[in-house]
Amino acid sequence: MMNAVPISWFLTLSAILFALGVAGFLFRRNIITVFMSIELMLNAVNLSFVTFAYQHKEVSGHLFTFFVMVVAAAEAAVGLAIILTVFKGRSTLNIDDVNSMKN
Amino acid sequence: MDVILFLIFALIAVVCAINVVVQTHPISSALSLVGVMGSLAVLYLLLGAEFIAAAQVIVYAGAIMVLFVFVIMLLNAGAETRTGRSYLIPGAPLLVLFLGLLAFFVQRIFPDTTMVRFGGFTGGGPAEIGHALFTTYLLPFEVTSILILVAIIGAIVLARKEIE
Amino acid sequence: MQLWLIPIFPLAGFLINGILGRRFSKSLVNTVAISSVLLSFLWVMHTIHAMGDLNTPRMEHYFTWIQSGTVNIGCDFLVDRLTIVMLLVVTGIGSLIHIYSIGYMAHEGGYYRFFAYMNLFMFFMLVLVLGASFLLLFVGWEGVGLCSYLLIGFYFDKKFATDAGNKAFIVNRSGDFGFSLAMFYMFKNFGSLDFDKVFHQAASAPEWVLTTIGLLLLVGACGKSAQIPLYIWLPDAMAGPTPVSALIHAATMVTAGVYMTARSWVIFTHAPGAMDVIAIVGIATAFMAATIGLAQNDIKKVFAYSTISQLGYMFVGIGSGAFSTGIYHLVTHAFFKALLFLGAGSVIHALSGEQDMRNMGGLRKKIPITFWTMVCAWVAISGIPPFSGFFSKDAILLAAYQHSPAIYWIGVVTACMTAFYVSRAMFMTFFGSYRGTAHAHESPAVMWVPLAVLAALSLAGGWIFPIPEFLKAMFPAFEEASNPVLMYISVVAGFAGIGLAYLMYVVKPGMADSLARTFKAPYTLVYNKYFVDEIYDATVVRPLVGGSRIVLWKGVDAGLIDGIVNGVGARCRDVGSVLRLLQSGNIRSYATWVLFGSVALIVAMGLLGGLPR
Amino acid sequence: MELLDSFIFITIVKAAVVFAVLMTTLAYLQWVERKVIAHVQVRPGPYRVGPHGLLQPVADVIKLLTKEDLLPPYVNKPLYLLAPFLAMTMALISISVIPFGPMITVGPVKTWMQLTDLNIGVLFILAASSMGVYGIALAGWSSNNKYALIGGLRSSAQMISYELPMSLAIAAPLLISNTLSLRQLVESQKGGIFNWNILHGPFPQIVSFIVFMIAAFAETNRVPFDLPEAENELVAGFHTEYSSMKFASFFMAEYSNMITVSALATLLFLGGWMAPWSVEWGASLVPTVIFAVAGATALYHGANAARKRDKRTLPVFGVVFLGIAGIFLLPVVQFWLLPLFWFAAKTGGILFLFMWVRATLPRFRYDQLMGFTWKFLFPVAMLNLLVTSFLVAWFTK
Repeated sequence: MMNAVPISWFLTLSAILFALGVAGFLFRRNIITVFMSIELMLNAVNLSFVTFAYQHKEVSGHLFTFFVMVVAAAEAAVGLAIILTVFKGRSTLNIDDVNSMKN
Repeated sequence: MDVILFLIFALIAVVCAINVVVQTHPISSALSLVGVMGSLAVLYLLLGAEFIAAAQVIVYAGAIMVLFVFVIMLLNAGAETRTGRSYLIPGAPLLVLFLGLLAFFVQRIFPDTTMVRFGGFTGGGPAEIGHALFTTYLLPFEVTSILILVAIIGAIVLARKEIE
Repeated sequence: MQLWLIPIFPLAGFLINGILGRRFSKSLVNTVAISSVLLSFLWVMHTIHAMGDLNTPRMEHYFTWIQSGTVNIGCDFLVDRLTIVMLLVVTGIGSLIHIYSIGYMAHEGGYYRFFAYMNLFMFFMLVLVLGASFLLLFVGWEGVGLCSYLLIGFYFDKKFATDAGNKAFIVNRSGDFGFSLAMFYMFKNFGSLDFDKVFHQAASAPEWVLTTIGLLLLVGACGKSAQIPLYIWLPDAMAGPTPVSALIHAATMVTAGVYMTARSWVIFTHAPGAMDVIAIVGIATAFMAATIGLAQNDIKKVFAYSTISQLGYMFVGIGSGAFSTGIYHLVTHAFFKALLFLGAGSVIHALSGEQDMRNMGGLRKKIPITFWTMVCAWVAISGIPPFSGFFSKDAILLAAYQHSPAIYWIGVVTACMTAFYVSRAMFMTFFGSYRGTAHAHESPAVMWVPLAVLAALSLAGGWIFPIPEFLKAMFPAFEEASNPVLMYISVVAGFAGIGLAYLMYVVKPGMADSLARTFKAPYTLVYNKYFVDEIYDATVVRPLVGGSRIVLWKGVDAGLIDGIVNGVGARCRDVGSVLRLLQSGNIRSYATWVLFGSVALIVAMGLLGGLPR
Repeated sequence: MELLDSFIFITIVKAAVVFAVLMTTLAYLQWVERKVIAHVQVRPGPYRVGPHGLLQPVADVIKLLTKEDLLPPYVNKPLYLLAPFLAMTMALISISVIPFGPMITVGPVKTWMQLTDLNIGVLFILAASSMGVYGIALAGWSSNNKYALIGGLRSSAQMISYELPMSLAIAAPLLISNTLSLRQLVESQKGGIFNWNILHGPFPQIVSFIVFMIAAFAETNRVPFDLPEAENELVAGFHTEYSSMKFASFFMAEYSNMITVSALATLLFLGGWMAPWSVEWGASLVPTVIFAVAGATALYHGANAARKRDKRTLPVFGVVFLGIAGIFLLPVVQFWLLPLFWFAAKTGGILFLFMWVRATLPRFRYDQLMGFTWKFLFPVAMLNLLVTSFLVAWFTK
């Protein structure tokens, strides 16, 4: 039967994407890339929400995805503003150089 | 047919996601991320989430990632430099362990009884989402709007020019 | 019937003036304020009209305010005959005083602030009167206290005004403490604070419970209505603008205690002991305040002590079991005392702020309208028939006689003193020759028209508003034996007071001073208000402040609490200095720890059976 | 499998037809624009290549194809190559959900005059247009040129900002029609001009239409919002470094976007392919009359032409127009030609508006541009949406 996808495939894909997001968070040094890795993790979680929505035939999972998107938008706005401020103050985007509260 | 579609777009998503991590230049990472989001949108369609798929493209790829690209251009961020210690030693084994555990439990908890077929779930249209949003989830929705307002104000306060 | 509209108009006025008033012109501010009060007066009228025969009380439920377990407190308004009397007094006199304030406040700063506070006061007073439970009454009760505080301290750049505001607020807290305890106790015994439920159960409750509740309620009433021992704030409250004194500290707010005790008549009729205490407190206050009033020189202080004394009368009426007479006196007193204060305000206004009667005199010719209107109040308060004060005071004294002749006789002496000190104030102000320096001028029409209306009410209010008849159905029947002898005695006492004052201040102006020299000790005692403020200062305030400083501050706060806090802080710092090593400030190291934590969590959940193996 | 085959086949045929028509339109739109602007400025415009410059587009295409394709040094090569492709793709992709007419029967098959109908067609167009930002932004950034970068930045900021009022303006007619499918949207506006969303409903969407048009001008980077390519400040903006077919791609993307928003405006506000009045009142005769009048005018001017060349060309045009007028009378083709005519007429009218505005208005200053959308357009669109939603809720209670 090649005409249907097992639900665990979707969840495994979600897990892989999440792990890749974690990897990006751990191994990259550019603040913006690190931030994008967080977005990748959020996307991975969204995928599992939508998958569960399919499994339970229930629209709530889509709503959670929707809220995650909204939160991600808010987070992006504030986060990028913080990055701009950090860059203004320290002229660097390297996350290892930003390890103290004061300059 | 569905399996082929899933495999194609899952592959694109994974490749793009790897690219996000591997690329040293943030703008390449950003575009790869847009690729992940696009292929996820297709997968959402496969899962019957029409509205979420459109929102994924409009909000995530079309607005949030544009903001990222915008900031990267504005700061003219270049390729990253190698500084500090590498976290490959503790990170990579942990990560593999993490992924392995997740995959193991996913296979355990979700035996392949539920099969995803295109058109198997049609409750993800704008009407259904809107109905749920303004009845069951009205309070979270309102709270979210407050959150957005707070974020806007926060972003403006953070990013505005210093006033002497 | 939309009872909620009654208080909502002043609230709207308060919000409009409070938020936008700073940008409004003066005429716009007072248009908003006065129209809001007038609208609520008109709505009261409409309500009365719509209720038809007033025998069935009307309850309106708006929303559930507090719900917790079995506790269910709603926002309910209640209108019955007693409420109607209070509503008419509050909105009617309130409207007149608002109009008067246009003229009086014309040259003062903070014009919009004044009217906003006044409107807020009207709102809370109406809530107090309309509330159908003790808790809602208490909301209004505290609200009017707040407004009173704000308005006493209206001239906040003057130290004495803010001190007076604080004093009023703090003294009232003592009374409110009693009221709160009464409510707690009520709730414990009856499980509710709604009037109908409480009174329904009160009829069958043991007497000692009711006595306790009654006495605690009395403490609250003493605070709000300035009775012994909590009366000391009211004279100082005269620091506020005079319309405030007239509205809040004579006509309406201070009578809230009387209203509350009358409202709780079910409790008191079943607690005769508490009734006796009310009567004794009332008559003692009436007598003591009257004696103090004899020797005051500040025109507003005289009327302040007079107010305390008259409130004492009302409590005598209530304590004697004749609740309607207390309300009757409340109404007539509202007429003539508001008039006296507004008249005094007019005098003060005419003399550009002079309040000391020794610097007045002979103003009869200069400000004739004020004079003649105040004459109306004078005859009314002195109990001269057939003016309003006579009816209500006579009713109270009659009731008191039936309760205890001793109270009656003290009441008569007090009535005589009342007539004396008001006459003294009138003679010192309007007769003789002018002793001041300021140029006197008659007040504008916007001030004297309310005076004239109040004058008419003072003269005729006694028989056009037969309150005891009106309230007969509300309260338990009270046998009012008419006793012409007693009536004559009290009338004679009134005339005697006036005559004595005429003798001392018009015929022989030096006589008062010589008498004061002759009876130096009692005069000094009375002149200094029995040194009550000083006694309180020595017995209550100083020990409290000293105790707080030594025990609570140095001992408990600095020693115990700070010790614990600092100790905890120091230990935390010790632990922190170790844990600090983890906090490298490197995000990626944190992320690794988080990852480690999540792996550990998944493993733990797998091992502990949270997940299928 | 027969059905599937025929479905795929029909789709491919339709896509091919649409693509061919679209490409031709894109090419000739440029000619029309030059002509319109020329006539506004009282000059003849393209005149040399072919009669009335009709072959000018062909010449342009040949020129662009044969030009040297420069790759400037120090550009980010993959992105530099990706950008025009992205812009073009995103511009063309939204055409696929636009319906041009009702269901038609060609021989044995019945099909819609539309490539595909999505339940979320409107959202799809919004998504495609929001992805179009990348093309311009990346072009600006990857060119390694400060003018291009500023153009790209301006463009992305402008497009994100104007997307908000645009979405709000779109939402209002959607509320009235109560669907996101473009086809159902048009069908809900059946029955004459007073059922079109611009005039229909509890709250006629005139304000919404105006807001949409203004935002559309900004979304397509057209005058007066063509800051990203303001030639007197930024040389040529984001496509300064592009030449040959890559340059042409941006050009085509811009015109394709224009067609998309014009078509969208037609669908949302102007009743799509619906005639403004009913057939009994002669709606089916309108195109015949128009083309007949045009043919007669051409014949008349051909007979009295001032120039020799016009004596030959104008009568030919006249005959062609009269022929078209005749075709519109044939009942065999009328049923699908008439809707197409109305759709094309409305879209063309809006496209003419684009050109007219370009010939008339000066350019905004950048801060004015941003201030205008955030401080004026957005609140107006919001207010309009609120009023509309209240009225819709009120009347459908």
